[in-house]
Amino acid sequence: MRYLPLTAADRRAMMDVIGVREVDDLFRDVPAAALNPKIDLPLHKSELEVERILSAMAAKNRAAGAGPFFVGCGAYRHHVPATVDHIIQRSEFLTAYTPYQPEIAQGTLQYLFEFQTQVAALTGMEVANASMYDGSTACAEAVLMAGRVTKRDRVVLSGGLHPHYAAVARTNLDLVGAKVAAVPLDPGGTENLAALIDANTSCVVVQNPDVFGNLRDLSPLAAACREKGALLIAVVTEAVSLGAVRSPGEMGADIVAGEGQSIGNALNFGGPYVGLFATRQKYVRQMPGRLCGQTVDADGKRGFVLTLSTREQHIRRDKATSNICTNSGLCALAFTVHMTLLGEKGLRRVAMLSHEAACKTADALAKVPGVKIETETFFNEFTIRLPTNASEVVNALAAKGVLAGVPGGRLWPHDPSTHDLLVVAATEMTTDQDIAAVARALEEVL
Amino acid sequence: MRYLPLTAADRRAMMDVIGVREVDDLFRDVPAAALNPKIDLPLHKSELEVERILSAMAAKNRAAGAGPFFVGCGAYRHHVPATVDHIIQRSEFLTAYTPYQPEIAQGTLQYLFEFQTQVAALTGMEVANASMYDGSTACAEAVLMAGRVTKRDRVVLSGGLHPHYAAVARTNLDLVGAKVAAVPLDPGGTENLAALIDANTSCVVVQNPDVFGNLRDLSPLAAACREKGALLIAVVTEAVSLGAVRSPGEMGADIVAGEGQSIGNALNFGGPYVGLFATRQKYVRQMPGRLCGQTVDADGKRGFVLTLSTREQHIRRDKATSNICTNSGLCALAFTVHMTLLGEKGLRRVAMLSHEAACKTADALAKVPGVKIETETFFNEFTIRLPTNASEVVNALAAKGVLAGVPGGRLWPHDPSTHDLLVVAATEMTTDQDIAAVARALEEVL
Amino acid sequence: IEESLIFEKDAFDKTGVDLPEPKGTSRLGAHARDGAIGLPGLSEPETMRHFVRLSQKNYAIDMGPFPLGSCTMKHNPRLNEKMARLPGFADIHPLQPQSTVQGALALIHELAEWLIALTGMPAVAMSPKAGAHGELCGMMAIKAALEARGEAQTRKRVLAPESAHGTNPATAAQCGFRVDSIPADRSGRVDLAALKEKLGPDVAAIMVTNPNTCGLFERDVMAIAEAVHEAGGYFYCDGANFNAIAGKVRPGDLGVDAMHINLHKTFSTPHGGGGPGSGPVVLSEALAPFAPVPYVVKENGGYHLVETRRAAEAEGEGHAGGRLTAFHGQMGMFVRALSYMLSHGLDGIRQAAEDAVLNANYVLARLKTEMTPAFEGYCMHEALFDDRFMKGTGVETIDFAKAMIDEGYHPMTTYFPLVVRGAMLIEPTESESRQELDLFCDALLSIARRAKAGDPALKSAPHHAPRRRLDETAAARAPILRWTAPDRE
Amino acid sequence: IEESLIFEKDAFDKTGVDLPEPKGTSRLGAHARDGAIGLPGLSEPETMRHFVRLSQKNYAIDMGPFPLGSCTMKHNPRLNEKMARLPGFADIHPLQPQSTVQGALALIHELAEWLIALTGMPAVAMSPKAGAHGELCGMMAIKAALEARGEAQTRKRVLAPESAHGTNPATAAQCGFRVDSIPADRSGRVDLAALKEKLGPDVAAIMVTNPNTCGLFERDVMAIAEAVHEAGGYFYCDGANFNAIAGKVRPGDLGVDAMHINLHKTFSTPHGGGGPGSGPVVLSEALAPFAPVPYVVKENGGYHLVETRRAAEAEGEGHAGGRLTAFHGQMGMFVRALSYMLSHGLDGIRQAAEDAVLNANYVLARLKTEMTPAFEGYCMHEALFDDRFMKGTGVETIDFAKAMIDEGYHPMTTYFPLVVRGAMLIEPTESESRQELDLFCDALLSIARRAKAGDPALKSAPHHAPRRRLDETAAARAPILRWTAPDRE
Repeated sequence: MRYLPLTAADRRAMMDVIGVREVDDLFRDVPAAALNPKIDLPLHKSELEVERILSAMAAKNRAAGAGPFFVGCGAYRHHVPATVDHIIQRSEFLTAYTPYQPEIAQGTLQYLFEFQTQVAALTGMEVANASMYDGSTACAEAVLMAGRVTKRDRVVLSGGLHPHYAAVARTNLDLVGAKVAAVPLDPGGTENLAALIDANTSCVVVQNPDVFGNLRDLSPLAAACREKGALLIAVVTEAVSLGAVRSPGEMGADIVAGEGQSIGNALNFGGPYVGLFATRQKYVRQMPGRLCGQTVDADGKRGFVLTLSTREQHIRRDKATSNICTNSGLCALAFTVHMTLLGEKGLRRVAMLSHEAACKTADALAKVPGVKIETETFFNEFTIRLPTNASEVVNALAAKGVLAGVPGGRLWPHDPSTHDLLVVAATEMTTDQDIAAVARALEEVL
Repeated sequence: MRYLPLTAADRRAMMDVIGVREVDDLFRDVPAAALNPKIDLPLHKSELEVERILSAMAAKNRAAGAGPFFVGCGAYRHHVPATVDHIIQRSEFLTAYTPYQPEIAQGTLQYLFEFQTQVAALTGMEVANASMYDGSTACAEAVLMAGRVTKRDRVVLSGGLHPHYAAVARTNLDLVGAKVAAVPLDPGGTENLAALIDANTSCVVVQNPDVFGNLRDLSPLAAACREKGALLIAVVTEAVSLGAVRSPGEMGADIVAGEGQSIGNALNFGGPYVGLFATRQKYVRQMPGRLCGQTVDADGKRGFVLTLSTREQHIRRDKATSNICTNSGLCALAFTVHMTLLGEKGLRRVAMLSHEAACKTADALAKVPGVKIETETFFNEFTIRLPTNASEVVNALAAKGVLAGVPGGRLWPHDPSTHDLLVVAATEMTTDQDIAAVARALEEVL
Repeated sequence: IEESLIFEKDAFDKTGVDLPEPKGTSRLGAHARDGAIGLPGLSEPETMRHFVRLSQKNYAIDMGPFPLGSCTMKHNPRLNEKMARLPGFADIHPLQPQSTVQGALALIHELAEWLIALTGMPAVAMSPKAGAHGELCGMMAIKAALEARGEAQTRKRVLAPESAHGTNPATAAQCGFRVDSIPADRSGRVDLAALKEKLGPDVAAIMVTNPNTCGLFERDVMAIAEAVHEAGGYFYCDGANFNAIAGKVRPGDLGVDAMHINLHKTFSTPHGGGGPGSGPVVLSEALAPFAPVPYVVKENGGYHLVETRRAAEAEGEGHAGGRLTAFHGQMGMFVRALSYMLSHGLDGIRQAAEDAVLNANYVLARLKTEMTPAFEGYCMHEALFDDRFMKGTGVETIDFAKAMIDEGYHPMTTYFPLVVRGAMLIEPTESESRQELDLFCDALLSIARRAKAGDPALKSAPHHAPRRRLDETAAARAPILRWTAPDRE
Repeated sequence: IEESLIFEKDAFDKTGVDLPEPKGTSRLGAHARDGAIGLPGLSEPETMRHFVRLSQKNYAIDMGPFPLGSCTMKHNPRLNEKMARLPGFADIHPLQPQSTVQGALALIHELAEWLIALTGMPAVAMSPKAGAHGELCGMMAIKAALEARGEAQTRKRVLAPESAHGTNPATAAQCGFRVDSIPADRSGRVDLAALKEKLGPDVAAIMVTNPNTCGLFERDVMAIAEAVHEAGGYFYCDGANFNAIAGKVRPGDLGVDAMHINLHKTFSTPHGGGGPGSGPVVLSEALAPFAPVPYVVKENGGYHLVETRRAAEAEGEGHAGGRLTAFHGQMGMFVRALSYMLSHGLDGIRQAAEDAVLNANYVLARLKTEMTPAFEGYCMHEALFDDRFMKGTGVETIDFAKAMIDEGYHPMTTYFPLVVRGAMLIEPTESESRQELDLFCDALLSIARRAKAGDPALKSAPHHAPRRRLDETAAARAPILRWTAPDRE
């Protein structure tokens, strides 16, 4: 077996040193009946065979790059420079562990420090952690943290929050018995959340741009939260939007939970992604997840370490701020490398090109008979209402090689009022030909 | 421009330090009329645009992996483990220069030393150099070296030598006015080269397996060469064959010139490849190309350096053994990594699997009416005679998605006697389905 | 060369990407961001060099042994990386029509089948994003099952050994349980009698790692399972150490109700300096109905996703658990893990477990001449030592660990498990050759001898690393968690 | 950790690949190899670690400045690597039917068009495999042209400056020419008057590097070309330094007849520790008919290859040169170079040349306070210093160079060109940022000051490298060129 360095002779010699006759002597604590069961699985395969099997599976999926593509709703197809993948594949990054031995992990630690600084700047917040699993779990952790900070147990989830995010938050809140205020779906982005805040409300969770693509001014809501002692949690599922639209920090958010996938990371069918988590300095000891901090070494040189681990499970155990252990280090590195290449200048450009492509797409679709644009102000994603079931339209368009967006029925299968909605996203990768193709195909289908 | 770190402000500041007003002041030695000509080329493009342009070009080629594939004649499609590419893409190998500063190039130097040892072992010779451009130029250098060693100027080229190799040797011999003995093409591999050696013959060049796939016993020819004071140059275009068939060294060759592509390297449409060059210890100072040697450093630790550079152009100038400067370092690394993974055990297995696939292919094709197998003993490549023009057959099969081999007309366009020949190669990548497909398709076409 | 932060490179006005100039049309209106964000941009060569230089300050498996106990730092095949980057896996969107991702769904289903076969459990939840997330998934299923039995309010206590990973109590707490610890016996295993005394009608579950964090197989595991089940509780097994027994023992045969599997430990998806991981959870018959959404169903030769609880209920799947994450889990890790499994096959997986155990015992055998094993007898995949052999020398476990850095090795896990004084937990994994282990053991024996001799240089190790010992106390006292422009300080 | 040779790892019976067992059928008969070959095999983790460890003993551009004069060590974009690995380029065979490789032929044609446009020359031969191979191609074309003129036997002398790269005289000799050197004037350029004196009816060609190896533009280049042409010779230009003028000056406008272009210097295909390179040669009207086969012809919207001299003649292309290599040249490098060119565009290529010259002059300006420039005035893309500033200190150029290693830098080119005593030739290329150049200059200035002060530590540098100075004399005296098993020694 190509991955196993020991030869039969090695094993023999090592058993002699250990003083056993066969390897199963080392498994003598295992109940005999349970040892070496018959398992119905195939034997080892050559690299070539494995490649063939997996390539055949991959070939049964339609890659986004194979044609016009307008799918978003929490995962976006932006261009990632080749440099990013090269760097994250370097052995020293790819095959290192969590930087528990900082003397020989300064590479990982320094990029985490840079990542934290980038995320804080981008979200307009004071501090950020070293990443979470993804945006949805970051959002759930934010809600739990708001409970710890405010010692309240009622949560208001916006009707414009991505339904998966809402579901994950609910799952976690259910476990600790917290309550969730029911807010109806809000394709127009005009709900009045401030009115729902009561004295027991720990936080209001609102997404911007929301799942329908609406841009929202969070400032009034932030003021209302402040007044009533609740925290405002802003969710951002399209990190690139922060290159063009006002940051949650500017608008007064207390915690930002975001998905960082669209900077540096591929679509990957939903994972691995990288959760962004930023907040105010004063809440830092209530934050979940890993934090990298600056310090000095015995020679007085600047260096970085994981810090405030008294919040974490491996020290604090059942009193930890979260059970999280693994972060999304390599995806955070991809984010940081891509963001370093972009810089503010490049990020603004990607953002505005995406915005312009979305505007053009909206204009083109608006001309298709029967289509109604539902989203007034948007960044790179908007919602249209179709005269018929959007899922069926999407399937018909897929058969024509066009992946047109996310139908309401996929996100809210049990809410028929959404089933004629289609959420359409564009990025800097969207070409004029793509736009013409989707408009033409849609016209044919309708 | 993403590759250029200087900003306009940097340039300004640097010009101030230098003391010029504009950059063209630094180009003042250029005749004014020639400076800054109008050139009709496009402006810079984004990474995404370049990817799209080149991917579109790539899509116009039929990749070998896209269907049954039996093309050989000096380039072979073997499986290369993913580890190989990962290692050669490491910055430290990919972006280093020739190891002229050995203190900080031990990585390159040690693998070259390992490469030289592997090549020597494989070819059965005493020493090998650190690689040449490819097999054909290695062959030409071998011929020139034989002239230096023997001080004779007549060369016998076997009729089974790859015609490109023969042409390259001729080109180089023409330049120095050496003579080439004309030997007719030899699809059967039965020519009597010994009879052509005269007192002015510096060397006999013979390929094994030859370009038609015939395996040859070089021992009698080696004896004849020895007797008449000529050198025997053995050419190997399929390095994998050395895992299964007798090495040139065993059979008495004086110089081995080989193509190393089929170990570790992709087909690459013909380049870059890696030339193998091995010979006897006593000729080492007449060798062309770079050599890596073992030595010690100031602390007495083992280390490696480029050595015997008094043979080389940068020291010896017009008295050098060759004008070669660049070698094929990265391809040699790929060779060494792949060979390290294989080991003797793996190499023998790849070789025998390739041999078996070729035997199966020959058996299957032999059953196709009208096909005659021309090659009696072969390794992984053999020649068949078709009842019609082989180039047309190959084109017809290509249209069916089968790349069936190399037609005689491609290699010897001016020799109609070869135009019904087809050279067919198989490797461990050839599947039973591929074999069935080529046989079926051929039957349909004939 | 010391490498500055990207923020210190005077590059707030540069970019390392070329993009066409936007046309300048914006419909963002009042939502448009103005003011500087404060993000530096570097040209591509500068970016490359910055991160390559940073990388060179790291230690990694590809450089040498990484014997962190409990972390299973094994070889990460590059084939897996290549496969995960096939456009058909990397460039597909989680919300594309399911008809366009049948290969992806098939892969998830296939991986699930492998996990089921290897664990002997009837079901697996694929979406958890890491080990701790898997624990959350398992404990959530237990809670849901208790709710379905109407006992959620009465069964609030979860038992876990003191030697447990910190994630166990943290997860239990996050699910609203109270944690009660089980003592260990003298052999380093759960004290069965003590456990039985702790059991009662308020016990929801027991959380046990097996092989446990001392590197030992819980030889009473079946009795433990029986006792817990008899008391009406569930058996959660922490699968962090599954690498020792994969292919050799099926948790399903031992009475386990739920166990997470770290694909990034057992099945070699790379650790990546801290993630991403992936933590599918296998579930017993009792818990299977409480698996979270989404999951893949194979039907009529095709695959589809069940994405909501109501959809799950509609399919007659019973209760169904809530959603744990957006989308469908760590697809990129699934591809890598399946690539690993197909490559190894059952024979390779079993051999890997045996080699992992053999390597650990070899290290144990070679080191016990100078160092003190924490417990008697053979170990499983990791060898645990305590600091008795250094007693009175002033040299502590941390000094020993840092001295290893100077020898060119990553230290082992230290001070864990908590039940052993000055613990040193060495997990070589199956990826180490005998030659490498011999060099490693030689180095450790030499450090041990120096420690016993009270070599003062050990107290200040490492001496040959990108940094000397770092002041972690200062870092925590006044945390600096981001770069700030000098003029803002 | 010192890394042993693969032959020292006791692995002659292992393999790191899994392959099905061959069936055992062999028709090789007497040709079958028997006896051990002596090739060790390592498992995949061992292989990875071995080569990763070796790599860590290297210096590379991705780590820092690599200011080797004449070598143009610039940034190697990873986009190019990615493009070269597209199956449509990497996985195609040179002898596939031409109808199945139209994209590849189109790429070669497109790259040729770029080279033609940038050099202002009418033709280009694509197949040479490296710079020296390109020289061979160019000189061969010259020889063929002379033969066509019936002057091959009379014109046997080739003129080249003493400062020329060693490949120039070596190539001339390999083509059967005799080399005669041209003296330089005090400004470091070809002495035009002296050159004219050397010209005569036996001169075949002149070989001049421009910008020359002193980093200076040959300001008399057009007069040189005129004089050589008048004397009936050809002008071969060594294009190693084309990076300084690409997009700024076209050799075709200067009277050049042939010039090779190092794609691995000017157009960033990576050096790879010594290759592979690629050296297409642009040719004037006079030499174009003598270009070697094969070449690509565009016709009726498609492309085809002319692969033999007779085919070339049949196409009415005149004489045609011989074949220089099997197949069609360095396709992998062509893809990378075109990727580079498309990325830069004309504006980027021109800017790169300007930045390369600017960077070199910046280094010259900053270092001349402590070091002695070999010539007065501005330079082109590289700055040349001699060792006068260290005179009498006992410190020599080699010591200075090795001291740079301790500062974290790769040394510059030393002792070349031969015409300058203790030459130090610094080519920063356009890939260095001002910040990086400042650090670099600071380090060199500090070494220069230490040299002047006669710091003895310089004589034994490097102190902080994987190896101290290596004994090259011993290596050459009794060459050990391969590993030998101890029992065979």
